[in-house]
Amino acid sequence: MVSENAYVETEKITILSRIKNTTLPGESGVFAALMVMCIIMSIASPYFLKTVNIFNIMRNMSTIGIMAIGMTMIIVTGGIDLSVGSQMAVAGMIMARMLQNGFPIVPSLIIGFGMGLLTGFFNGFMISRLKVTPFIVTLGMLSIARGMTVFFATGTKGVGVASNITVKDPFVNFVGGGYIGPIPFPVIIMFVLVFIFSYFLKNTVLGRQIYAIGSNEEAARLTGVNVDRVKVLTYTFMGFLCALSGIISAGLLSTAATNIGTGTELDVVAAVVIGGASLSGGRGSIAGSIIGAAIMAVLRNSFVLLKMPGYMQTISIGAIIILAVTIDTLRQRKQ
Amino acid sequence: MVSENAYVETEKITILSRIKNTTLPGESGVFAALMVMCIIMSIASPYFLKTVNIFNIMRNMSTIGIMAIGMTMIIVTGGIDLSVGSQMAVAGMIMARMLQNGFPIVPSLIIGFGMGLLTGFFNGFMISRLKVTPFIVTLGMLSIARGMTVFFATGTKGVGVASNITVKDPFVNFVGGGYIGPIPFPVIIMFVLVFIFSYFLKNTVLGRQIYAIGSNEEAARLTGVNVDRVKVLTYTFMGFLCALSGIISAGLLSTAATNIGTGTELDVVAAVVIGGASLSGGRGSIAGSIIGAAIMAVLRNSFVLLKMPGYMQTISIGAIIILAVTIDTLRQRKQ
Amino acid sequence: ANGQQDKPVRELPPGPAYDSAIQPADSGQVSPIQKSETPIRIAVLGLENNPFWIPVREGAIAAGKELADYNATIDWIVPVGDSHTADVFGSAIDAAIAQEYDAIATIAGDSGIIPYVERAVAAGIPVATFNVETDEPSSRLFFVGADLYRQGLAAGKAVADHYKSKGISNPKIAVMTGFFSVEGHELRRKGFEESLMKEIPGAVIVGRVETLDKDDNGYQLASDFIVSNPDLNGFYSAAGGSVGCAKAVEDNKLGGKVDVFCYDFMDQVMEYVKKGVIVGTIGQQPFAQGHDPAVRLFNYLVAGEVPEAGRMLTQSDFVTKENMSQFGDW
Amino acid sequence: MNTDTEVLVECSGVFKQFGGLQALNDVQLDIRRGEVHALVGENGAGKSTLIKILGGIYKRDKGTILYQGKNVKYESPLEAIRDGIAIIHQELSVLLYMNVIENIFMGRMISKNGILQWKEMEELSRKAMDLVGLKIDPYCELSYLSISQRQMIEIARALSIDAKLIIMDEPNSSLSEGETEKLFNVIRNLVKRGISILYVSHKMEEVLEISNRITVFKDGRYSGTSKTNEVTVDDIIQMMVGRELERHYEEGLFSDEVVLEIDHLSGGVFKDISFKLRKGEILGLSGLVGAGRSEICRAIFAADKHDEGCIYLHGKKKNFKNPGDAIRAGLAMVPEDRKNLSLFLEMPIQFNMNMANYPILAKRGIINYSKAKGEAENYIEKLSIKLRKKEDPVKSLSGGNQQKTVLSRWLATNPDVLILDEPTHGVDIGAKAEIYKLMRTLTGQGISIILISSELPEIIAMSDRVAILHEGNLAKILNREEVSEETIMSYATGIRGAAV
Ligand SMILES: Nc1ncnc2c1ncn2[C@@H]1O[C@H](COP(=O)(O)OP(=O)(O)OP(=O)(O)O)[C@@H](O)[C@H]1O
Ligand SMILES: Nc1ncnc2c1ncn2[C@@H]1O[C@H](COP(=O)(O)OP(=O)(O)OP(=O)(O)O)[C@@H](O)[C@H]1O
Ligand SMILES: [Mg+2]
Ligand SMILES: [Mg+2]
Repeated sequence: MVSENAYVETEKITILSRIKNTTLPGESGVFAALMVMCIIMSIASPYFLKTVNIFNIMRNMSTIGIMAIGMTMIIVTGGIDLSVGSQMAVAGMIMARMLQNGFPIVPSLIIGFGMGLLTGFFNGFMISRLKVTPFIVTLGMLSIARGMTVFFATGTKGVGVASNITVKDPFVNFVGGGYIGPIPFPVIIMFVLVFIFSYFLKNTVLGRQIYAIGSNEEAARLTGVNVDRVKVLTYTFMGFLCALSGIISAGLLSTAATNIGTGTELDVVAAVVIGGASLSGGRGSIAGSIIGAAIMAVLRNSFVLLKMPGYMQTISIGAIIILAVTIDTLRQRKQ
Repeated sequence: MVSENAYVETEKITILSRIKNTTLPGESGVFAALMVMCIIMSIASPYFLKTVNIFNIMRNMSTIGIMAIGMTMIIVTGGIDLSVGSQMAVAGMIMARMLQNGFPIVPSLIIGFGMGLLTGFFNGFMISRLKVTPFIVTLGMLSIARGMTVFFATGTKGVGVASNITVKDPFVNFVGGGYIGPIPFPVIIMFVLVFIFSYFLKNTVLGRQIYAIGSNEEAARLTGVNVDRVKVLTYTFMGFLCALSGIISAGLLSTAATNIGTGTELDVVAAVVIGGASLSGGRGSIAGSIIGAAIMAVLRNSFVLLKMPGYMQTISIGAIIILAVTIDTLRQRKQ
Repeated sequence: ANGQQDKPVRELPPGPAYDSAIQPADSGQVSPIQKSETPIRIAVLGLENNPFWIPVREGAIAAGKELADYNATIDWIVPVGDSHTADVFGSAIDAAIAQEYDAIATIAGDSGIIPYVERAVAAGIPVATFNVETDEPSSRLFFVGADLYRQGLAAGKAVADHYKSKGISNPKIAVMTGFFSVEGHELRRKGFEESLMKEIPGAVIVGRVETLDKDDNGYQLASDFIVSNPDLNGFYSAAGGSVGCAKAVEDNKLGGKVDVFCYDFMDQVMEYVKKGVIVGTIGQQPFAQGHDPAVRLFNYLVAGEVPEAGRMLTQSDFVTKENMSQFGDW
Repeated sequence: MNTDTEVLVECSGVFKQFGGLQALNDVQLDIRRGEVHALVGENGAGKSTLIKILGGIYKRDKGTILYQGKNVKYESPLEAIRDGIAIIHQELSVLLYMNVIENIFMGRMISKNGILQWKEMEELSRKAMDLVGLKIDPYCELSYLSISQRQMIEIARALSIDAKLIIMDEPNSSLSEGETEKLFNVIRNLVKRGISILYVSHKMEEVLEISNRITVFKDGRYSGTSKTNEVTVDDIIQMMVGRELERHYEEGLFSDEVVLEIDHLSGGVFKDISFKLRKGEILGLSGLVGAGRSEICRAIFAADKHDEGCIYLHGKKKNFKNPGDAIRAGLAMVPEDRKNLSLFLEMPIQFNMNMANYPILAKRGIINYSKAKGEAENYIEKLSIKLRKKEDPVKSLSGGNQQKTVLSRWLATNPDVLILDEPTHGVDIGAKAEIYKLMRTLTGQGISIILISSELPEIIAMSDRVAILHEGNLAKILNREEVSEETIMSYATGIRGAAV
């Protein structure tokens, strides 16, 4: 028998660890990192805490944040999507081209989202049915969708040359660049999606199945999870979010640019991993990923506010990403 | 008690698996893909099979091929290195800066390689000792080393802006741009390294430990493999190969450019994965990775030879990467 | 609702006609008119990712020194990210608005920056663009820089003249661009191809490839073109990678036979101009691009002086071995 | 040599804490030279923890460990191996994509001038495998071997180390009787050469057969050491659980109603298998290693595809496309490889328990967590699963408790047919009794069970009928009255009834 005393002690410890657990297990570390950065910045620059600046930061992270929602799910299943930037570009571009060619807004939007769903579905299909490794499928799609973006942008101004397409549709411009009160509309979209899908991941069967697949794919299958179907769904959903981001970006900038989203895949994956997800699957949360995206957005903003020389920005963005995750890793190991 | 009969049957199964193992398990499929591409190309263009063209292709793939050697080892351990392009750049740049500042070739080379070893060691240290996930560490290093490249390139022309540095050292120029007979020197370097390290991976203690770590890190630790040390070594060696590639590139172009190697990480990882390595570790071979690099080099070559329109180039590079790996995956599943 | 300012909005005269263009005589030498009573802060948002920007930054810093005596400070700010895309520069403009700069000069690499420019102007902050801006109009006050499409036209004309003078009526040219997905690169390429075909209808373009702005790719692709087109006459390089291209021509001992045409005055480029491998490179007065926007913005703020035209174009000098000494000591 | 008194290892006052859980609380253990020392205790008693401390895998919080008279504190497994301590771990820890030689020699591969000596290692591997009676191509990748073969390789590895102390943590959990007997012969030979063995097992008969002395742990504490020849099974159980266990198996009461019918099923290694499972019946599946028992069950559950034959459930022909279909139709399967096929190691215990049942616990896709929690708590109590809190990752549980977690996952789905592949694998004697009792309760409720087990006593005690497989063929189905160890073995080895 364990002595009474020991019981009491155990109880104390578990309550402590329970508190830790309920308040964002993986996320609290990076959240602290974000807070530290914000505090430092608000001391270093009088402009940092201005409402405009805060909302600017949020708007600047909104497309990355929206895509990070889907990327979190994909990474939790143990996959990866390197094609998000290109998917975003091609969806925005095809919508813009439709509008430019005189189609009304609704069919243009349908085709734009349809393109995202299609590229996402293609990724999911190749990965789940043909069992091609996600890295390769989506790396290929990174190229394919970019090529398609250029294709759709070609010929609008002279033969054989791609050019950005101006987007002047009031609805699209509002979605990307509008405000509700002082809050930029894309920020509202992002937060709504974050809440819905955080709830979804925690409280629905499908959400739990996503974690099961990432934790042990074979065990999930033997537990009755239709692994292929769930994977197709997550990649297709990712495509949808990319299309949304592409449309937001086209609305905000009033332009569908051929090079929008280049390199974004690393930003989105970084946000998710900084937020505590494991690339081998089974671990990650949308809240964490949004914090990760926020860290990078604050960093970018502060470089401009602090007028840092170019190479120092590049060095410090790398150093701070490593630092944030290192502190978090050490903290988790201690527990 | 197990009957004699059962023994015989087991022996049969295992001999089958042995045959699969020794005849290039992952490589034969992608090798076939490469051959098919070469055959198509030699029919489509009379220039493809010309000796100059073949050696051009090989020279073009040499830096990617050299880095793929180290990347294969890293991926086999279950890791990844996203910083190879930046490591390559910073090593080449610091060497060029030393030469420009009047240092003799030997110390300049030492500093160049030293820089590669240092960045690689930093990656390995953070990953193995502090257990930070390789994706984040090397993503951070991608930024840090690029920033350092710009830093070392800064100030040679007065005010604080980076400029490419001209490299006019005969030794470096020979390493990057020289020939032995009709064969470009970097191609010779690549093949020598490929042979040495293929042998190394198959026939040395350290080589097998690399596979053991990727196969089951915990089991490897329990059998007495010094996992941390092996990991530090592979990442440090990767840094060395990056430095070599950086020096080759500076020699070939007679210039250390600040943007050299940008985006190269995806090319190198793609070569290794096309070559049959698994990103979850334990599987991969240098021969396969070189074939993967060759596939991409032939593809790029064919764009010029076949006069493909711009967006088709981008689309087809993606499509062919997916196709090559899909065929290989289906072939392996059939077996 | 956004961009509220604590300071009162300044009364400013209207700008010049948007599309009017001139090549000003005082390009690179424009000077401040009068001292400001209140301190003035001007943000110049530039890049430092390749050597092209060296003289641009020199220009901005020179402007800062000149204006220091006139109660103004110039901040040269490099936004995060290696590219002149809208998301990078847009957020930098937003940050500059938040920091209450009196005026902003920015690169306007693609039309996505326009809404940010509008926001700044709405907040009473005049904006000048430099280096690049796209066709799409905005409320910016003026632009200093080259017109990329015209630069392309100029290149086509120069290349055509070159081959005409050599007596080649059907030159075979390989076209290298930086990215198919960068509009500025495409504009140059478009201008080049249009004017080349107009000037020499027999010209043949043997292929169009992208270098991703990297010299190693330039080298590789040039080598491939040389192999597969034994009768190649020249390369047109619209963006980065020109040095690699020239090196490949040199290594194949084709200098003088295969001619390279490209842009800007980087050291390595000028070396190949000297050697005759690069037959000509087209400049765009980078110093003026860094210097003039800040000074002209200052003059506008203190004296209400409005630039003569919406597009203050820098000169697209065609620099060859023969005339290079006029443009600097290389 | 006075092997009786010379002490090789002496642990005293060892403490170890994981988070809030005191896994070891002032335990002691001494092992003499040339003895087989058994270490027993319930699941989670701390046996594996002490072993890992001995092997340099965990660091102790407090306490001394004298090894050959020196106080040792290993920092890594390698140091322990170099000191002559070889461990066969409870959880299989093989290098799946590497060959037999590498699995045996990893960590101490033989090389000359840095070049591996494959020939030499091949020979030594063959010798090591000979010791355990394995005959496998040394260049065969381990992923091609069955679990039991993999376990034999692990034993061979430990034997090939020139060890003074070999620690076996449930070394025969995936082995058949014949192989276990072979292992015991190996152990006897080792002991003769003065090597000490620390043997952990939940099988009391074995412990009594092979050991010289027995140490018992209970709840992380030391509860005593005795000479084997001075104690009975009941004494040990008394020390382990602190109460007498009722150990009688009830006769099943099953109806004639056929629930599941397998008709001429072929695929993988098994050929032309037909049998019927009746309502409330326990059908034992017996056979030697690799006879194809697991494969048949995987085929029924649609985890693998089969080539020919049909499956009827409640008289209706079923064509399950995937395990999900099978589950919805009322099947459940506890697979044999807990770590790879069952557990979501990093996920909470409750998640592991609820996973199969989420579709039922949910309304329009949204999970009713209070119901899920209630269900989990119910089974934690029913199967007396020892845990700290159910939000902990399941990997923090001891092996036996992990097995109970998996069991409760499937019981929660209320299946008609429950397939149990080695269900008491690594489960302690008390829990085993509970599982047996539970199985009987389930059959009482009309659930039918297919039980695969390599433990003959278990098969004999629990099965209403026993189907015996020989090399993929169904050799015989015995009724309860006909069942005995001898008859089963004679069919399983093909001595009898080979003509099919
Ligand atoms: N890495 C760990 N983290 C947290 N708790 C652990 C860890 N390893 C073991 N434990 C806990 O320590 C206790 C002792 O576990 P141990 O594995 O030593 O038991 P055991 O006696 O080997 O049981 P079994 O017979 O089931 O294998 C258990 O309650 C277990 O949950
Ligand atoms: N992945 C595999 N590749 C090749 N052969 C395999 C594989 N898995 C199992 N086998 C072989 O198939 C045969 C049947 O295995 P199965 O697991 O069904 O046997 P079993 O009767 O359950 O025995 P046990 O589980 O005790 O090993 C074995 O001979 C095994 O070696
Ligand atoms: Mg144990
Ligand atoms: Mg089995």
